[in-house]
Amino acid sequence: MLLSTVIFLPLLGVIAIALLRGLGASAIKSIALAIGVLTFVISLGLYTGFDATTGTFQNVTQQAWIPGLGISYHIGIDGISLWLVLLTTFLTPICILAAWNSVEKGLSGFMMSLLALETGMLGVFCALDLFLFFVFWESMLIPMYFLIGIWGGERRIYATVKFVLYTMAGSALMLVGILALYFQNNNSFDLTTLSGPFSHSDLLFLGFFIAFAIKVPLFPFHTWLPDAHVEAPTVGSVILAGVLLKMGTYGIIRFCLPLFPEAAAQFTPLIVTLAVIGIIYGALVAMVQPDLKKLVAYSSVSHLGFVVLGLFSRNPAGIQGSVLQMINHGLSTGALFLLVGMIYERRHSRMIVDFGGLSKRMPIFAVIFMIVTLSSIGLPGLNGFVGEYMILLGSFVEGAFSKIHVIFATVGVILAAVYMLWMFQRVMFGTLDKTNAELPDLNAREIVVMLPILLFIVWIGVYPKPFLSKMEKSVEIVVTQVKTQSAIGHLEKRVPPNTQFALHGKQHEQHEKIEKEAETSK
Amino acid sequence: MENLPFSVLILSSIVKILFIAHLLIIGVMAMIWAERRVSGWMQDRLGPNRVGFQGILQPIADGIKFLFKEDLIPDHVDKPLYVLAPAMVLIPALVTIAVVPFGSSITVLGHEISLQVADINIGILYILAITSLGVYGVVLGAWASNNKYSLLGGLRSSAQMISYELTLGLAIIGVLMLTSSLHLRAIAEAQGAYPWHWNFLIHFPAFLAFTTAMFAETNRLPFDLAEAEQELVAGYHTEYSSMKFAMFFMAEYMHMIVGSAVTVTLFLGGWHFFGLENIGGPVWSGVISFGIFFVKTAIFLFVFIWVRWTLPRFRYDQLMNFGWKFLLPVTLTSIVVTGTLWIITGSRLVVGIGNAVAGFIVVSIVAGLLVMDAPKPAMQDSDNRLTPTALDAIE
Amino acid sequence: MSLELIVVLLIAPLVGFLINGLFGKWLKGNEKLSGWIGSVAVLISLICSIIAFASLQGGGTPFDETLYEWITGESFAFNIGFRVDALTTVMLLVITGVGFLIHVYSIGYMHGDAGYTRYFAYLNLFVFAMLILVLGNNYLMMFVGWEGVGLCSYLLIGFWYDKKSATDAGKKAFIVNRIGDFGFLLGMFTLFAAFGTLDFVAIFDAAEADNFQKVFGTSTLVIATLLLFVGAIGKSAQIPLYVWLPDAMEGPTPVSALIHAATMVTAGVYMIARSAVLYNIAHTGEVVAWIGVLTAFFAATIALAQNDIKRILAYSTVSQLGYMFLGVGVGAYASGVFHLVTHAFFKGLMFLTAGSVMHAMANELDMRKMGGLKAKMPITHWTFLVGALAIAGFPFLSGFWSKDEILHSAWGSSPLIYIIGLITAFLTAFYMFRLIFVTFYGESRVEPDVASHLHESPPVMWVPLAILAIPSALIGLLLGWGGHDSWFHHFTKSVFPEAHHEASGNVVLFMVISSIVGLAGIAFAWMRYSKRVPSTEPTNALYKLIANKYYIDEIYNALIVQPIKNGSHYLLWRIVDNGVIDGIVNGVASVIQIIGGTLRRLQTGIVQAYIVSMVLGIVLFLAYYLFFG
Amino acid sequence: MELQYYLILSALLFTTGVIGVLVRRNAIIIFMCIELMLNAANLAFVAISRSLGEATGQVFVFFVMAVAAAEVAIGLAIIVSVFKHRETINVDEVNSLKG
Amino acid sequence: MNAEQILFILFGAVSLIGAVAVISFRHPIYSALSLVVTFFAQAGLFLLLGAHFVAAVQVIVYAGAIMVLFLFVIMLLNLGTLSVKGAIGGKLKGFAIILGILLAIEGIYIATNVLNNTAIASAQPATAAPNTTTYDIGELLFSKYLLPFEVTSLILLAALIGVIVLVKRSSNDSI
Repeated sequence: MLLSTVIFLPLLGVIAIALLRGLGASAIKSIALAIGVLTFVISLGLYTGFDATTGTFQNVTQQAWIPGLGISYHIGIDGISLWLVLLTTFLTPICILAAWNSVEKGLSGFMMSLLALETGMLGVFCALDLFLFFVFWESMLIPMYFLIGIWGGERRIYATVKFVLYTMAGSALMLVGILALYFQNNNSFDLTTLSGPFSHSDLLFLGFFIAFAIKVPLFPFHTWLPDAHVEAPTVGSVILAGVLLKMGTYGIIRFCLPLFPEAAAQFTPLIVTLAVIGIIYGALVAMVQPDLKKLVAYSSVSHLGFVVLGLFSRNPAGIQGSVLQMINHGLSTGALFLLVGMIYERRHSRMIVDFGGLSKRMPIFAVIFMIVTLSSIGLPGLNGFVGEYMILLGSFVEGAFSKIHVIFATVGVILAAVYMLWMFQRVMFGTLDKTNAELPDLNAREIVVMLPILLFIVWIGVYPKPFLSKMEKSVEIVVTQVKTQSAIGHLEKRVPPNTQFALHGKQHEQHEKIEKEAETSK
Repeated sequence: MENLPFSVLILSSIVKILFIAHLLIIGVMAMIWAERRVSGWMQDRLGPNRVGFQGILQPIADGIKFLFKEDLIPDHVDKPLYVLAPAMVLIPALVTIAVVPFGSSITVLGHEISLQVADINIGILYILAITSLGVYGVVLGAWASNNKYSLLGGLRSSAQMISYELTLGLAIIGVLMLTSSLHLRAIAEAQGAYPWHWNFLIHFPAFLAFTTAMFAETNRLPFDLAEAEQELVAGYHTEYSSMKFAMFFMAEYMHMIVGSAVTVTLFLGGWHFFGLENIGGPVWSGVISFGIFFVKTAIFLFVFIWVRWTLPRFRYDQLMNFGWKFLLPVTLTSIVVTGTLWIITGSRLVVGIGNAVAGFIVVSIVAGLLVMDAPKPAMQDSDNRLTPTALDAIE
Repeated sequence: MSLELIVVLLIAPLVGFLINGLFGKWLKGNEKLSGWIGSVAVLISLICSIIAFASLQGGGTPFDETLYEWITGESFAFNIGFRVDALTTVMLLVITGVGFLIHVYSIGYMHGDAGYTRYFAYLNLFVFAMLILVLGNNYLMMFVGWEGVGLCSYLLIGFWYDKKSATDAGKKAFIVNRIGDFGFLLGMFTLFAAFGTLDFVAIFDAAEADNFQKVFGTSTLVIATLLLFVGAIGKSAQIPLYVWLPDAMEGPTPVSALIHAATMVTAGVYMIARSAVLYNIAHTGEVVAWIGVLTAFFAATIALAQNDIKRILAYSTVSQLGYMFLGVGVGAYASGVFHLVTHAFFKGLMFLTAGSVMHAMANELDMRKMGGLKAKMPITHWTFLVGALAIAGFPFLSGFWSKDEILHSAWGSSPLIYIIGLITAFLTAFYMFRLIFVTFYGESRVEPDVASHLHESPPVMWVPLAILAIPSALIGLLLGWGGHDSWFHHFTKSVFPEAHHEASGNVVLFMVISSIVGLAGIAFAWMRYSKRVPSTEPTNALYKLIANKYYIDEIYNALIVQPIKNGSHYLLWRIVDNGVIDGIVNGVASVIQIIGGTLRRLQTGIVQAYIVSMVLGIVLFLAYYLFFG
Repeated sequence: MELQYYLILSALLFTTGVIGVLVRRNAIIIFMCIELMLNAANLAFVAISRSLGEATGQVFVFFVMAVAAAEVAIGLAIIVSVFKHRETINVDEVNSLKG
Repeated sequence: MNAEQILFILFGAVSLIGAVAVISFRHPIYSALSLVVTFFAQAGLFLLLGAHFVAAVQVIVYAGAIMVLFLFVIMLLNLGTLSVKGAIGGKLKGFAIILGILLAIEGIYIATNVLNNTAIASAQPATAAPNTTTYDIGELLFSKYLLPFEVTSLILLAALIGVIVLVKRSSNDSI
């Protein structure tokens, strides 16, 4: 019930705004903000009520929806979706506050889109029914379409269409996959009852994976992202980078890995190679971008490459790191977009060459920008490091793929410093241009927008345990699902044992036990 | 009643049809006379009083004149429709009466014969269906005349009739709910002998709405915009003369009579009056009940004439406003209130009071809203339109 | 020693940072206060360090405790934990001691700068990060500090951010360091893969017991140590990643003294000394030693032809760091660390005196425009002379002891290394005294308007100089008397394993040789520069090559930086991204458009045509099902 | 009366409607023909309802009528609009959707 | 041949003739009137089938409302003055008629041959079934088909709003 409240409260806000939009701009904004904050506060109840000792779904609600087709309203969260839900509810009020003065036309529509988007995103993270998942997945496209298409920049139509078409292409494949699963699962869309092995699992895996890879976006499906980001309004970018991209990685961890472990194992080399290419490629291309938003967009490609890498390491450290990195990326890239938006509002330009020496004029901005930049680079003590470190460690130590991949991925860490610092230098340092000499520093509202994000950036960096401990058991379940299946696969394929190096005590036993079971079951 | 032998059935039906049809024709003539006389009385003048006693034969004289006048068909008209139109007006008016029970029943030669031509179980729907056809004659006649005034009159008339038909239909829903029948005889019988049981008290707002809509359906003052002399010469029948015109004319009066009869049946207790209809045994009770019915109808017809000389003609927008903004809400409210209260209390008294109160409230609200909605200035040219859309379309 | 002590030690600079950083706005009007807050914070750390040091005296057991769990999971646990042993306390004393003096010095040096509080905030943050680096009881903690000091270095080099060269230098420092960190990270991963932990003690114990996963077969530890060394190369500015350090002189001079001479750059040495066990087992010390000695020589040659005081000192630092690596590489860990300590003092001293000169000369750094400063700035001159003598290996001054120990150990490892080291020692003495003679002696070449302001620095600056001069001169004698049997060796004995190569030969003989070489260098410099003006330098090709630092920066730029930049821009972005991928996407779109364009001719716009086809369809379907289905 | 006669009648009426839709050009008449088709369907509904002895078919007739009413209202409004803009309701001439 | 059959033939013939007239008359007014005739004949057929309520509603809705609307529009647009030449035709005329005939054949085939094998045909004693009353329809409408009923009301509402919007707009940008 709590979960449903969280999911649908924003929708209530949409209705409220629709009904009360005659009250004027400030009323609309206040309602939206109130709803956003309220949703976040309620969603904190999910955190406090979350039982970290088990990794199963909690706060589950299941109600028949279209029983004739085996569709139910089935929602719940585990340690993985918990964080994404919280990230969503956390970022939305921030976005509302950030958009306080920047929307000139159609304010009520903007706020309604934003809130509707929140419902869609929350639904995606909570849905335990494939059909419901798909409904939310698609429904969230619509408000995003509006956000970019109406309140976007000059080439917004091109960007929107590209964004929607890319996503739709992916979702079409996913829909096929969902239907195939439906028929293999006794005509039920219920995720919790799904259990493999499925026939044609490799095709199904690809169907799901491509949909998610487009959303992530994984190289070479990423070209919609820079366009969408550049044309989207600030808030749109924040949501896009902060939450929407996570839906791809979330989909991988929720569907691709546990449902098709064998196929996942089979495709791991390819996918990981793409991820690593994405990491380096994104970083290199980000380096030479003249546009701040594009730069951040390409940096997202790079960062999300890390996440995918961690996911396909298929071990607890890597996956936990990936989940944490999803949150981190949401925070730091979201913050970057907010900051870019803030100077855009002042200067109406996002071109790096138009800036320089801003730190003299805007010291508070500079400090915040610095911290966020460093978080994005992955400086220890800030959040980015913890996630990246765990991903790389997990992939390296007992990853399911060669160490060469990890070595190249680590090069991405160097490149991150290159492009971020270069950008920072060009924007913040140097001589102050005349045109920028009068830019005001951040006002109280903007500082309030940024402070919570900074808090979490530091918190996760210094003391990530609360975050890790809640997701630990759920990640373990995913890993077990992956391992169980692929262990059997390994057994059949007689893979030489040295590919499974570095299994530590307990896990090693577990592994053996699984193999034994597999043998006896034969 | 049901088990009449076939021959008796046929025979009695023929008799009834002849009786009622003639009664109707005679009634029309009587009405024509009465109207002119009453008009005269109301306007403090004499009216026709030369032909026969007090001019009572005046309608016959008029009829003869119409019959013998040349049957003129203008060149520019669409001939088939031009000829057909008067009939299409007259026939619906004529056949409506078939389902109206004009008395209880009469026992002749041991056979109990109900005083009703056709006793069908969806009588009220029949009436609505036939009533809705009346507009065809008007519209087609207007169009066939190929005359601007006629066409405008026809359009006005059709718009008006469609609008008020809605009210007409909705107003009786309450009655139907309480009676649980579409059967006219059942409705009449359900009301019982005493006026305080009659539907017009229980459904007072609906009754008023129904009556008003009935006025509109007959195209009579104050709803005679389709033939408003000052604006449209004579409206849809401008091009008609002689017997064809007479048919239009008769149809209007028949509408009045039938409408009154239906009103009496639905709302005014039909042939009931303090149990008078039951005295006098099987034969006479039938006659008396018919008499009661006849008198009630006549009184109601007098109201028609009375209203005609009391109220001025509506402006077109007023007409539409009145229909859509007053009558419709009132009837809809009446339905809701009736249904709700009937289900909850099952008491006719409560339903009656509730209806009255609700009707009053609705009227007040709507009136308030209309007053607030900036009263229109005195009639201007732009107000003299069919409907805003219609005229735009024609331009 | 208790956890509380360590926490206070660690937190004090952080508190200083927070006060200066967050409330800097309100401290602006009162810059002295801000400076003293920073200094006191470090002083507290210094006091704590001394307490910690004292408690280790007389065979106290090393302190090793966990503060809290940081990144933990089922199969891994990384904690915030501290280890304080002899090596740590030595580092602590150097960091907090030199750090404190430099803080005090900065109060005067930075006087009137717009970013005064920011400066102290950064400096305190640096001390905090450096303390984490040396206090950590595992590699991850070390890495945290490692990155932290890198950040502070970046911030402080680019402290005057409106100067493009400064921010460029800061960026370069950070990125080059990152390349090193890349190695460090991978080294850490390898270690974790092998040992399942990153705790020093656990790793060393397991390594000694040969009880670990052979991730890369028998060469596991070799790979791990070499990767770690890559980190050290980056941080400690060795070949080929030394290029950032000379540029780093763009920062304020005290920063150069603290970070780029005394502490941060020695982190690599500390790391190898800390991992001595691993290097011993893996036998990778030789690589370290060779890189070290080559760097030492290479940097020294560059220093010969520079005219910028701070750059000379920078290359000298690189060179001396090479010595330290040479030391730890040949297994003389204690000697390497000892050189680290002495170098911290005398090089810190020299940088500060250079700062003093700059202060007086209105930020002039080119020594060709100086000369004869001795008269105007006696204290500066004398203290600098002490430092220069120390580095030149003048007998019984501190550099003499530490350098000699290293060279002595090198002989045991490889005579070739020894010889190169010896040549480097000669070069060191030569370029240092070239600096002294050109700057402080001879006739003044100072420009007149600067000359009128020429003055000795205020006490807040020269007092630290004087204080620093004392240990620079004497610390070698105090701690290093007795060569390999000195107090320092005994104190750090518990930390380091036995070296492979026993130093052989007569210690005294080596000392004599070193002294002679050092004195020869001084003499040679005196001959060449006591009279001559440096503008009449030779202009042959070799000199040009050296003066231009072997064109290394240019080569890097041409071979690495530009290709990456242009490749990213033109190949990756313009061609691959916009051309190929978007081309495919748009191509698919246009194909569909063409198909649609063809098909749309079917759309006649006439409703009935559509309906006819619809009805035709119905008829055919029905026919099929009724008659053929 | 046998069911099939009603159905045949219904089929014939429907076909008449179809032909009308196909051959007439006046949008209003096309509309009328659609009404005709709907009515043919209604006839089939009622006939089958009668034959099965239950009222469901008539309920559907009710729905069909409601939809037809809605459709006519909208359709005629569109026709009026079209006429105002293009001075014709000849479907051959209203071909803005031509590809 | 009993009365019912006679009436069936009568009403059927009228409705068919009316239908053909709809598509044959060149002038829309006559088409509309023919359609009204067809509707009446159908109402008669409904009565024959014992569906009194539907018959009445058929007249009220189709004849009384829908066709009046048609007439209204025809007059409003005053299509009489428009050319009625070529009102029937186009290139597809012949083809369309052939198609129609094929469709009719198929329909008749279904009615005569196919339905014999279905449940409808097996429930043959058609005339034996009692007349369905208004009550029955109401009962079904408000229980089993409540949701469709409500949806229908929504459709009507939507149509209402749609018409208002259409008309409102065109009255604003009057040409």
